[in-house]
Amino acid sequence: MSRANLAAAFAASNQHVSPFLVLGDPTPEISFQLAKAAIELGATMLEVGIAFGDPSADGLAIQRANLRAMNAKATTPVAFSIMKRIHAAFPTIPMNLLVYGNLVHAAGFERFAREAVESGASSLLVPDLMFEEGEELRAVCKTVGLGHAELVGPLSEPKRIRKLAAAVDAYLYLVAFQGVTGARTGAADSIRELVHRTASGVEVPVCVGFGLSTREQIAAVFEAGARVAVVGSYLATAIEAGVNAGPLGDGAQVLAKFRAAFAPLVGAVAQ
Amino acid sequence: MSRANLAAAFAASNQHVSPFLVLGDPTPEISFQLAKAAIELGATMLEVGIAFGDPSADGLAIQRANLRAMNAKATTPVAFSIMKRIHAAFPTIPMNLLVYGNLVHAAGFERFAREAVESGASSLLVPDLMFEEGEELRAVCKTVGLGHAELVGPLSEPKRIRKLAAAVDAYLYLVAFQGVTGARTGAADSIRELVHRTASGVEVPVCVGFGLSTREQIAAVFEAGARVAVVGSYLATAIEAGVNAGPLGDGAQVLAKFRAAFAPLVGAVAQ
Amino acid sequence: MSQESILSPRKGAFGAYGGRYVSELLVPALNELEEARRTIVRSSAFKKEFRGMLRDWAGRPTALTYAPNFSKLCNLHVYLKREDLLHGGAHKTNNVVGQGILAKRMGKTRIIAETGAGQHGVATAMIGARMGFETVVYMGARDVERQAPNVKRMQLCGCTVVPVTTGSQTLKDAINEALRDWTANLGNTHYLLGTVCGPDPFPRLVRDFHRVIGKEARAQWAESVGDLPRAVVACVGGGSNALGIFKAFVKDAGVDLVGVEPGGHGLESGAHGATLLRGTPGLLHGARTSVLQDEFGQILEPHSVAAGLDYPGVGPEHAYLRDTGRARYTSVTDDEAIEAFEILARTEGIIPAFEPAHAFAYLMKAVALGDYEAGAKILVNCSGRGDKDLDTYRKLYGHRLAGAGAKMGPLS
Amino acid sequence: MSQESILSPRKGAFGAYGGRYVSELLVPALNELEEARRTIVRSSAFKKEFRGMLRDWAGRPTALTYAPNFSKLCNLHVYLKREDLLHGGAHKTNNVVGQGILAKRMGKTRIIAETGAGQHGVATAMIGARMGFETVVYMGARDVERQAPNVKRMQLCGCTVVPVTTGSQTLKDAINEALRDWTANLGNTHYLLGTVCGPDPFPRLVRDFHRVIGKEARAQWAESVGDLPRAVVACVGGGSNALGIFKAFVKDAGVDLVGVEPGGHGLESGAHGATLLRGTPGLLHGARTSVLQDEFGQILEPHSVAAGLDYPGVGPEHAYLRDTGRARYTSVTDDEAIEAFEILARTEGIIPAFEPAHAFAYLMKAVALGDYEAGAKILVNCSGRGDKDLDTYRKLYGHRLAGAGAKMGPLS
Ligand SMILES: Cc1ncc(COP(=O)(O)O)c(C=O)c1O
Ligand SMILES: Cc1ncc(COP(=O)(O)O)c(C=O)c1O
Repeated sequence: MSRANLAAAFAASNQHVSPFLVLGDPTPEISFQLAKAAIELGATMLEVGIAFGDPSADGLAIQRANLRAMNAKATTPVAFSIMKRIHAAFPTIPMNLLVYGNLVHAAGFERFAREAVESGASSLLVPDLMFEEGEELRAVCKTVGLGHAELVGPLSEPKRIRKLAAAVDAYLYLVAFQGVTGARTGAADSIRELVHRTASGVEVPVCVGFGLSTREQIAAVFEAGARVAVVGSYLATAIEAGVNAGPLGDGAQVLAKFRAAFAPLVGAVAQ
Repeated sequence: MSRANLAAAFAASNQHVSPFLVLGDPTPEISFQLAKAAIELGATMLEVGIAFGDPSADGLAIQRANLRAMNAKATTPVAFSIMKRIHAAFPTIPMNLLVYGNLVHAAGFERFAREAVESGASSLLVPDLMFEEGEELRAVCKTVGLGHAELVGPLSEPKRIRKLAAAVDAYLYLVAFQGVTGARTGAADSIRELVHRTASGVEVPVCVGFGLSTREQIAAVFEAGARVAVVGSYLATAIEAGVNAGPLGDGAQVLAKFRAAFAPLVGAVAQ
Repeated sequence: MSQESILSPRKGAFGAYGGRYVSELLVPALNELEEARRTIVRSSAFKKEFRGMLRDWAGRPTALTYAPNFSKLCNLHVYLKREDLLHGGAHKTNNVVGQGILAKRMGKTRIIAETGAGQHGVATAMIGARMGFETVVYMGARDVERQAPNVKRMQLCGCTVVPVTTGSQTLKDAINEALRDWTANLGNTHYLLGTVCGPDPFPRLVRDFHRVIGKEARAQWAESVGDLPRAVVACVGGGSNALGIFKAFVKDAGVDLVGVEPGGHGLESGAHGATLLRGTPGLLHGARTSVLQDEFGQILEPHSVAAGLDYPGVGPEHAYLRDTGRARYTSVTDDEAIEAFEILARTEGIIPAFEPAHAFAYLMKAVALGDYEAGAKILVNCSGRGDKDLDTYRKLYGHRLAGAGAKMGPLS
Repeated sequence: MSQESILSPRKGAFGAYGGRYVSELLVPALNELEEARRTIVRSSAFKKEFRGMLRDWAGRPTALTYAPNFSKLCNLHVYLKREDLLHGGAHKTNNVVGQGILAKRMGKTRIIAETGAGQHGVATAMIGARMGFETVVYMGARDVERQAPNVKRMQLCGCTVVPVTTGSQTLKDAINEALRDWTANLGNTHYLLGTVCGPDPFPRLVRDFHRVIGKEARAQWAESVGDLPRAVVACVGGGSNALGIFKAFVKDAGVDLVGVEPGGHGLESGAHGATLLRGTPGLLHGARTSVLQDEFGQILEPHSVAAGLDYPGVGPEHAYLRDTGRARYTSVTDDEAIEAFEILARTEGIIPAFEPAHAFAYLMKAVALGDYEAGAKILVNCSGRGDKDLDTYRKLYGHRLAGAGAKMGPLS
């Protein structure tokens, strides 16, 4: 089961730089190539999302990535097929799936979770399913052997963080800024503070995302105790630049922009 | 005093076709020429108006005549000067003056009435000064020796007609249609009926106007007992046609259209 | 010239003003109307129907609203009588309900009206629809342009809107046309005049239908404020909303009655509608009143940014109240009115019509003018809402909408 | 797929609907709001301020109007609850008064809102001005176009209107943006949600602020009509005006509660907003409710000529009332709604908003459908006035204004 990949990865290293990719952005084929490129550049984990038309917990860069994928007809089944291809090519790389609640709800929790596992997902995070309403989904994940993650934020109280940490078996996803996803510069100090406060109180691995875009930020979150640094909006913006640079073709432009953006960030991992 | 002209005219003939002319339409000079032309064609009486911007008792043809005169700067003093010129040229022709109340009111009743007399007016009719509010003006007319006329309409009751007739010393002006001035065709029978009913009940001469445009209508009102037939809108429309026919110049076009319209109507007078 | 005659009306006089200066042809109609006023309007059946329809259809009573933020700016305590909340969007509805019921009871099947801002036209069209009249509204062609939303509202109510293209193409010309129509059709037609102008009995008829404004305000004031207001303030076009709220306080000597006229581009510019401040006695639309006119008695073209105040005459009772000193009249310019319009919206969340914005503009400078002690309690008639004026505002002053449409998006 | 999970919310549930399906990041804000709802909203000080402001600023009570001519056309007796007379022009004002006072008492200095028709945006901008909040309204760029007058009204009240250019550029996208803003700014900001949707506690909070509609109507009905209405009818967009009037009659088994959804170009066309008739359970904007979505759970683009009904979700309590059978939902098409809009204007002199025009359109065919015996007495919520829709009407249906502007001048 792919869930084991996650445990293995955490056992292998304390520091993972994980790109966040919307499956099918800008096309299913190029989307696969982007995942491949990321791994070849040194990503030891992937966070992947299924495109949703109303991603209200994301910022505009990710919303546009979702839209590009939807325009490329990357429905849920198509997204799963991309995951299968990635998993076949890189069977040990953990894929953490991020999906809005209504896609899971429409498929049916159990069916969705099984398909996720079959597609190679290690874990599932539903950003708009807060803890109190997530019992059914957590039970299903357990049943089908899918890892389960929860979100916490800068305003989550310590008690609540501990409660959520106790419920997850994949990792705790810490949103680095109160706000929606979106690349930001600076503020490394306050992130460090926040990550430290969060990670030091819990046993489970802490993954940090939302707004990371520099090597310094990533180094800081690792230093403060995070074990995964997710880079999303920054890469979505790079992909967008590639898309806007000319005809899509085989995606060479997109891949080039993506590689240029991602490569320096992987270097943040202490060797 | 010019008022005597009116008595003399009524003594001389029972049937007068009187054009209604807005003084200064389309220019003071041409306006004088129009009066002259009318008299030369056989008019034995003139009804003249001083241009007013809000002639709400008149129809649109007369309103436009008022506007033309105002555009030609035919203010009250200019209007009086035109009257003086007509009076000098035709000292025996009665000029009956029709003026909206506010022009008389602004000048001051007495001053206005004196100037009217000095300009050769035989009588004064203020269409928007109903009988009950006309006491001051009637007194002033008497004082300065200006004839005084009142308006009655198709809906005026016999008792009221008699009352108003008793108060006038010039004539009773019968509006042939309930409505504002404006040339109409046909309906000779109903006019005849109305004129007969009105004229037979009073001693004073009855003048009929508002909407007369054909020789038959005029013959009918005479037959029914009217002593003056006023033709207004029909002639205003003829003047307008002349104005629209080309550059105004010395008014030849205007005069031609006017003559063509007026000449046949004068012929309605029984010889 | 300009040494106007000393004329004093016999019928329906307010001192030397009012009366019936109309053609003999309208006399039967005015007599019929006066008779109806004396019998029908005074009947308890009429009163009951009138009160019921004001409540159930038009939405009376309207609120009395304290304006805390605007008050602070004015250094006064300002209370708004909210005629802007009345069905149709202005006080005009009171009058059309009254005259509509009256016309029905007189057996008329057709109503006609003039309109300037379109508010009276809308009110007439609405009552025409509700009561099943054939309805025709005359409107100056220029007003048709600048009050387009109201034209659409009238048409939706099944009313024929006739653009009047003569004269200055504004309210006075629309009245001329309506008078012509009435003269020609008085058998089946009631002329539903929209303000306290015109020949007797209109000024009294219309005033009495608007008395409810002041009556309600007085009772509401007693209930929620206490003693009497220091002043009652209203804009004056024809003068109906002002008289409607003044009348309930005329006998209270301590209460100032203040009418605010449209100063347009300034009284000295000549481009204004300040009939009471700058007019002279004259005969207009059937009444002797204060009129903007030249030395010969030609009616002048007024100017106001508020179409409903853009009229060269005024209700004769106001001329009388001015001469007797019981009411005081002042003016504000277009610019002052527009600024007050903006400020009331921004501070109280109430967008007034341009017309009552004149009253608000006066209040903004009243203390500085020394008219009232700071903190005085003022009742002001908010005679209508500003929706009808939004197009005009955007065209003339749109650039002043600070930050309008400015993208202030989320962080991303 | 489409075998949706059986998910039952724990918090703020209406049967299997409602709940809080939001990101953890919003939890602190929702907890704070729920706490405020339980303490502040229930306090007598709050209630007093709320009642006072509804009366003095917003103009409550609104009238109950019998519509004799429209009734005849429907073969029913139809009574209108006149929320169109409320300050701002729609029922939306009740809710913003409540939430405005609440936000103030919670110490917030900034309010944000989404808007579709612009009515909620206007209401929010007005309360923002009155209460001194910094105010930002998110509005789909397409709605900014089709509801231009309301954009101007918001800006005049000092509010920043942010056009949302993502997605279908209508209401749902505006809500997404507002949620993003709130997430980022929840310390000083209150999200003033405009209908009975969204995560708990919004559906209950908004509903309770609109209860006054039904409470008043019930009392007015008892006073002027007598027994209970045969049915209470309202249009359903998010569902706030419907719940506001339904709630007072929910326990009266003999009273039908009927919600009218926007049928757009017809239910079969797919271009509609009939969420309760054609939706399936889903998670949208924080609640489990009936949603227009495809087999994968992607939200579909709805369609309605009425911007305020153009929403792919609906308040969860309506889904519950539907499932339990206590309320019944039906739909009318754009064309039927527009015809009713015209007919109400022409027969009663009341120009409704396009939204409640849907309720009127249903009544025009209700007897033929066999829903009521002829002559039954019906209460309908006239939730807003049509001024905001005049531009759209002229563009789409202007040619239908028979005789509009036709010159019918005086004789000459
Ligand atoms: C809102 C409003 N206030 C005032 C006026 C001016 O009329 P009056 O002076 O008769 O109240 C109008 C006229 O249209 C109006 O629409
Ligand atoms: C007048 C009017 N009615 C109804 C609605 C629909 O909303 P709800 O269903 O929440 O009442 C709106 C929304 O903007 C509206 O403006």
